[in-house]
Amino acid sequence: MLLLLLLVFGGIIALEAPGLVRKQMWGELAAFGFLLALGMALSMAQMLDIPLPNPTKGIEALFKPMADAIDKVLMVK
Amino acid sequence: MKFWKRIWRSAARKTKNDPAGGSQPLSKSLAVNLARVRTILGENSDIDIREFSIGKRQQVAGFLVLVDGLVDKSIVNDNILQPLLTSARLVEPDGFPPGKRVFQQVKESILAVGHLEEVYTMDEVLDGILSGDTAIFLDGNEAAFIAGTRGWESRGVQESVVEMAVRGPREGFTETLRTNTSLLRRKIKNVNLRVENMLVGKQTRTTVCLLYIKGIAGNKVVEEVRRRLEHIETDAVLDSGVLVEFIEDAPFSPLPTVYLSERPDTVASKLLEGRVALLIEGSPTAMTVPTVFMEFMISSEDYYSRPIYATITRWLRAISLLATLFAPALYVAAVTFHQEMIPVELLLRMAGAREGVPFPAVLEVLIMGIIFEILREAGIRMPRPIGQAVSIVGALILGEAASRAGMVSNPVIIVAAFTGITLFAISSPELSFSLVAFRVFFVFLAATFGLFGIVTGALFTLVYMVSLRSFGVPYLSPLAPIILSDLKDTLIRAPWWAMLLRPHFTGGQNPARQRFLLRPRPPAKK
Amino acid sequence: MSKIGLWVITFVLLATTIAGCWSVHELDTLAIIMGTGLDKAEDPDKIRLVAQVAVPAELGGVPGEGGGGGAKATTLAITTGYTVRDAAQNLSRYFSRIAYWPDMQILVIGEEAAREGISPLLDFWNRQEQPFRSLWVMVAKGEAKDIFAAEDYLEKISAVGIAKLINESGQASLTRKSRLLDVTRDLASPGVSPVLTRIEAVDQAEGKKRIRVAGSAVFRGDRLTGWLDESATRGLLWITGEVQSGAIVVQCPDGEKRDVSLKIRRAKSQIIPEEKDGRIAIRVEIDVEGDLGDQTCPINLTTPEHWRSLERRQAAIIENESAAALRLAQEEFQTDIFGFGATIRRKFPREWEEMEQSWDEEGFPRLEVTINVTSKLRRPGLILQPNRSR
Amino acid sequence: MMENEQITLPQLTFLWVWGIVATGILYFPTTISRHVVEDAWTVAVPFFLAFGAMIAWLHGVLGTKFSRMTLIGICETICGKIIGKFLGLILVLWFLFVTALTLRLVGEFVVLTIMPETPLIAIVLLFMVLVAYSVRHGIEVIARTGEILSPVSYVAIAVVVVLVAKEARFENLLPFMAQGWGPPIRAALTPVSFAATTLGALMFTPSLNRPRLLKLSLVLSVVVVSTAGLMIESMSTMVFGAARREIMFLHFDLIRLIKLLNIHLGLQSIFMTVIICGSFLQVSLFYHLTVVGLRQWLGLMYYRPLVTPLGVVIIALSVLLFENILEIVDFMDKFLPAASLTLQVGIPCLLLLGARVRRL
Repeated sequence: MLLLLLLVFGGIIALEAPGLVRKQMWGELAAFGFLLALGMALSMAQMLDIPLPNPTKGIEALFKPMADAIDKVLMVK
Repeated sequence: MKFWKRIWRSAARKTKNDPAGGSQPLSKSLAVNLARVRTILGENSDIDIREFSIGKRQQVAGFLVLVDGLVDKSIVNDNILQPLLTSARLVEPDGFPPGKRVFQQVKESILAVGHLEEVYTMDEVLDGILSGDTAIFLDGNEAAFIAGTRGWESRGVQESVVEMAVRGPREGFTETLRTNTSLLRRKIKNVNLRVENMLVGKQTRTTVCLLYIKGIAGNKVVEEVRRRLEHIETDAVLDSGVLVEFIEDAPFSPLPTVYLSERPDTVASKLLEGRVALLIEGSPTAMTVPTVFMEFMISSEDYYSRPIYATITRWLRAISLLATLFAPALYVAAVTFHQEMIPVELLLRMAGAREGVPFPAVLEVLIMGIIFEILREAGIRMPRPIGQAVSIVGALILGEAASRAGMVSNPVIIVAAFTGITLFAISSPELSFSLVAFRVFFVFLAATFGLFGIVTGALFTLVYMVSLRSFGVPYLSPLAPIILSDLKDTLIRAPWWAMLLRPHFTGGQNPARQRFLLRPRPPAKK
Repeated sequence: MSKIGLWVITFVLLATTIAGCWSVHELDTLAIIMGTGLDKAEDPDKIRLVAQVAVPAELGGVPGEGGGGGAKATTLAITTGYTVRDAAQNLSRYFSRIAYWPDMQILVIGEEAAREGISPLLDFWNRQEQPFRSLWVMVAKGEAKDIFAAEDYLEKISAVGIAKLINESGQASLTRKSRLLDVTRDLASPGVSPVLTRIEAVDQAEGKKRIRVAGSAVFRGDRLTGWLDESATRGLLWITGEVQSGAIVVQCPDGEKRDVSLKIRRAKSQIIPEEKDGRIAIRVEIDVEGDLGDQTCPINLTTPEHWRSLERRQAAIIENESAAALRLAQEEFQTDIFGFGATIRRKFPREWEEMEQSWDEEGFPRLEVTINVTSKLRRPGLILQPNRSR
Repeated sequence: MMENEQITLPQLTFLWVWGIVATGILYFPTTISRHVVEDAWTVAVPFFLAFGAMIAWLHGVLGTKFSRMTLIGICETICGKIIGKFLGLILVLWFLFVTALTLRLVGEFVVLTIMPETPLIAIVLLFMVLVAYSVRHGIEVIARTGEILSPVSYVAIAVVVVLVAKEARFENLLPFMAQGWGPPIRAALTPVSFAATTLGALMFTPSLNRPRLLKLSLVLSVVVVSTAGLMIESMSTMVFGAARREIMFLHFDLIRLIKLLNIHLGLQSIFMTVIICGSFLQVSLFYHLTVVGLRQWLGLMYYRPLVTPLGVVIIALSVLLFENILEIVDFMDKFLPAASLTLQVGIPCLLLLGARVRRL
């Protein structure tokens, strides 16, 4: 499975990177690399069952006061 | 990429054949010209070089060159050789001093052919004679005549075998370019119908005719077609199928992006819609561009039969299209994933039929599909009497016996036969055969992801089709982007008097097709 | 542009490699279940599940071979489990094939199991992703197992026969047609109690067991409390306006003991909650249209007096039937099978809130219900009077 | 520099209809049932319509005011480099989140209803390859695909509603407003928070062929959605009555009821097809917004190279975001409105205010 994942990432790099290098789009290449690394890290972590911080929990914590306020205003239990 | 290009270039340099100074201008001396013609044309048995001399005292030497079999012998004998050898003697002796005047004289009062032009390079001479014209050289001139003497044995105008129709004209294109252009000229008697000739193919020098109606066809498209034709540098273009591959927008596309037709009426209507037609010498198939997907779903007959009937047939074709694409895939998905799609009674029957069949449903469908395609191919390539036997034997043996032996289940045979039949209900052969690839694609997806796979596969195909363009025109127009006025000629066929506008993308710069309110009405009662 | 090839390859590769055919079930790996019965098992905590499974090889395939031949088209499997799901899972102890539920036609619940509550038995079917909601749900007199032992007259698969039977007798207003959807909806709605079809297996000629539709089963909450016979069932249907067709037999107006049957053409009802002396009462307006079906008395019924008297008799029968059903529900079962509570809730939501707590115990039994029947006869059929008439 | 693309206003409208409602058809009835049963239809018409249209109008105003630039550009113009960048980043991340959320919603639906034994990741992966393919082709292709799919899908949904009408009982809609105004408004917030994603349309205002009509187009899509919602919500209540509280995918369940000519005819497959087509457009749309926004934010020339790696991130996120479907419904019901309204209504309001103050 891990091998397959690496294969996929290898495929993506092989597909995209040469074109970027040829056209000398270094900025794009950097962004591409960064995003791909991020994606790779995330998916690897998931595959290896490494716990990751969940963005949903963050959003929930951040907006909890507001959500509660809405419920209060509209008088829903 | 670069590497391959370099290799190709060096190879191309080596094999570049120079036709012995073909592009050089002609010489003033007859002997030099004759020698050059001889070296270039060499020892061809079908090349005739006839030397002669004209004038009262036969003071002017000359020769003519022609390709036997391409020329109309009677024109050459009666209208060229006869006047040159006999009538030329009647001209005043001083009418024939060597030099320019002879040339003028011969052109003006001796050669009795309709098409006559002066050419100045050996290339033009060769192009001329190889197309069936006769080249006439006279001493002391750096020009030669090309006299129109084309005429060869050819097939008469017959009905197209590929595109049959019940209603509508019975004529189809032939292999003769001139006949073909004349067929179109006869339909569109308008000076704005432009016919441009181009020569394509380094070895074959095939004439390609570019036709369009000036004022309706977009200049950009015409320019683009011309550019793409000029771009071609290849040995041979033997048929329109070859040319298509050189000018297509999406060369790897399984879908055809150039419309092919053998029917002059179809091509004429395309021209009137503002499209550009290409005719190629030696091929009875004309190409029209830009092409949209909908054209393949439409048969020329639709325009000649009653609108409602035409609409119904178009719907039938659309249904056949969907059926031939999705039926096997849906069968696989339904049988292996979503049995609840099948009504109970049928499900029980199908379960009974599948009982004891050794292969999974996917394999069954694929095998039957392949067998069907093989049968079709065998039926086409075989001589007609055998072909029929092939299909009967194939259908009987494979269908009946296989199911009796329990190798495939009955429903699969039905599905395979159904997809096969629906494939033929689509009017365009190009499209219908390219659909087979999609069908297999969908079957694979159905076998792995069921209905979800089919839907994603269909969306994939749809996105691909939407992204295609043919000479700048979106392939799925007028459905996406929606052009309301063009919808009158898609899944419905509006009456002729209601189709007021030409297609937006091809005839957009001169949209009005006809006057408004042409609908026939009974005379008003006073 | 030529990248399309790459995309397609990715697509197909992905599809074929990652999807190791998880949800694939070839048809010949399925055991198609046509009907299910649920009973209480010997172990009081357990449920006994009876599944009628179709034997596809006996049901078609190549025509002319097999089919008939005396072999049975279905087979029964009986398992037990703590929940329906558990019992269903246990089927794989008996079958080499995967149980396939979506084409199930009927769900029969045994009497005893129904008395202990049907909600836990229905949960499984509602939770599945397949189309179950138009499944017929019914209560069997005795055990559900016995139902599947009976044979249908025509259908090879008795479950299919029962499904058709219920549809037919429901049409004739002999029972309450109850689909899973209706039952779930009634169970979820405050102020309505479900009523289900009731069937039983009876001995018929040649020593064979046959299925008979026998009135309806009345529930209180989700527990079975009693039965309604055919006429009380029709009384219920009159009030809820579900009568579709059927025959009413009335006495001939000539005073002798002869019968006239009337064909029900159309019936509708309106349940109107009203405030009456500070209390909420219900008025039921039943509107019936009928035709003259046949007559056994030799008089001319098409005279205006006789015609009107027939209409009155029709109304009286309907009133009696509805009143009987009402009495049964209010006094004997104390459960609101008519949905009066729900109509009150719609019109008087605030008052309902107070009544809701003790509706079945107090509110409904004491509810004042008036039934008004408007009865019309439209046509005498194609003859006006019998040829022996005076 | 935008890639030279042009989309027309009908196309934009179609796109946003799906952008708001594609997965919503499945999940909105569920979240709505948490608060109201009989009055569910009022959620669609007065409340969703009013709030949604107001928000769409607000976004339209902002968009037409700065029709030459994208949302990121607007942020930077109004708030200056640093704050603008910060706001831009928040918006890009928000749309990244929304993309992952919608992707997850589709995946959950497919797993729950038609492919119960297939792992979510397989479904999401296949779907994402498809979406990435279309996003690489650009907004124009997505818009055109939407144009061709939308009429078919509308007809399919309408047919379903008509076919199920036989089961409908009008009295299930009563009593009217027994719980007062609070619950329906509260229930409307989830759909409204999806309607608020019209903010994303500002990511590609420069490629509109007539940017002046942006407002109209966005409001129109909200109107279309609300009419569809009215049909679906009222029909679900009329058919299921109080039982709708218990049901996960109400609309899907409606279709399970239809028995035409006494067979099931595979109508649920048709419905599923419509949902997948619609959510394909929705995910493509949000994905495209995110990619284009990110390109803007990074100041790059082309967005195409960003598509595949971002796709990987989105797939990973969509799996990571929620543990189970209950969390999803809970989140959509409670926290999504708060977050969405703060970000997608609060920020544009601030921007408009800033523009007024700085006299831009």
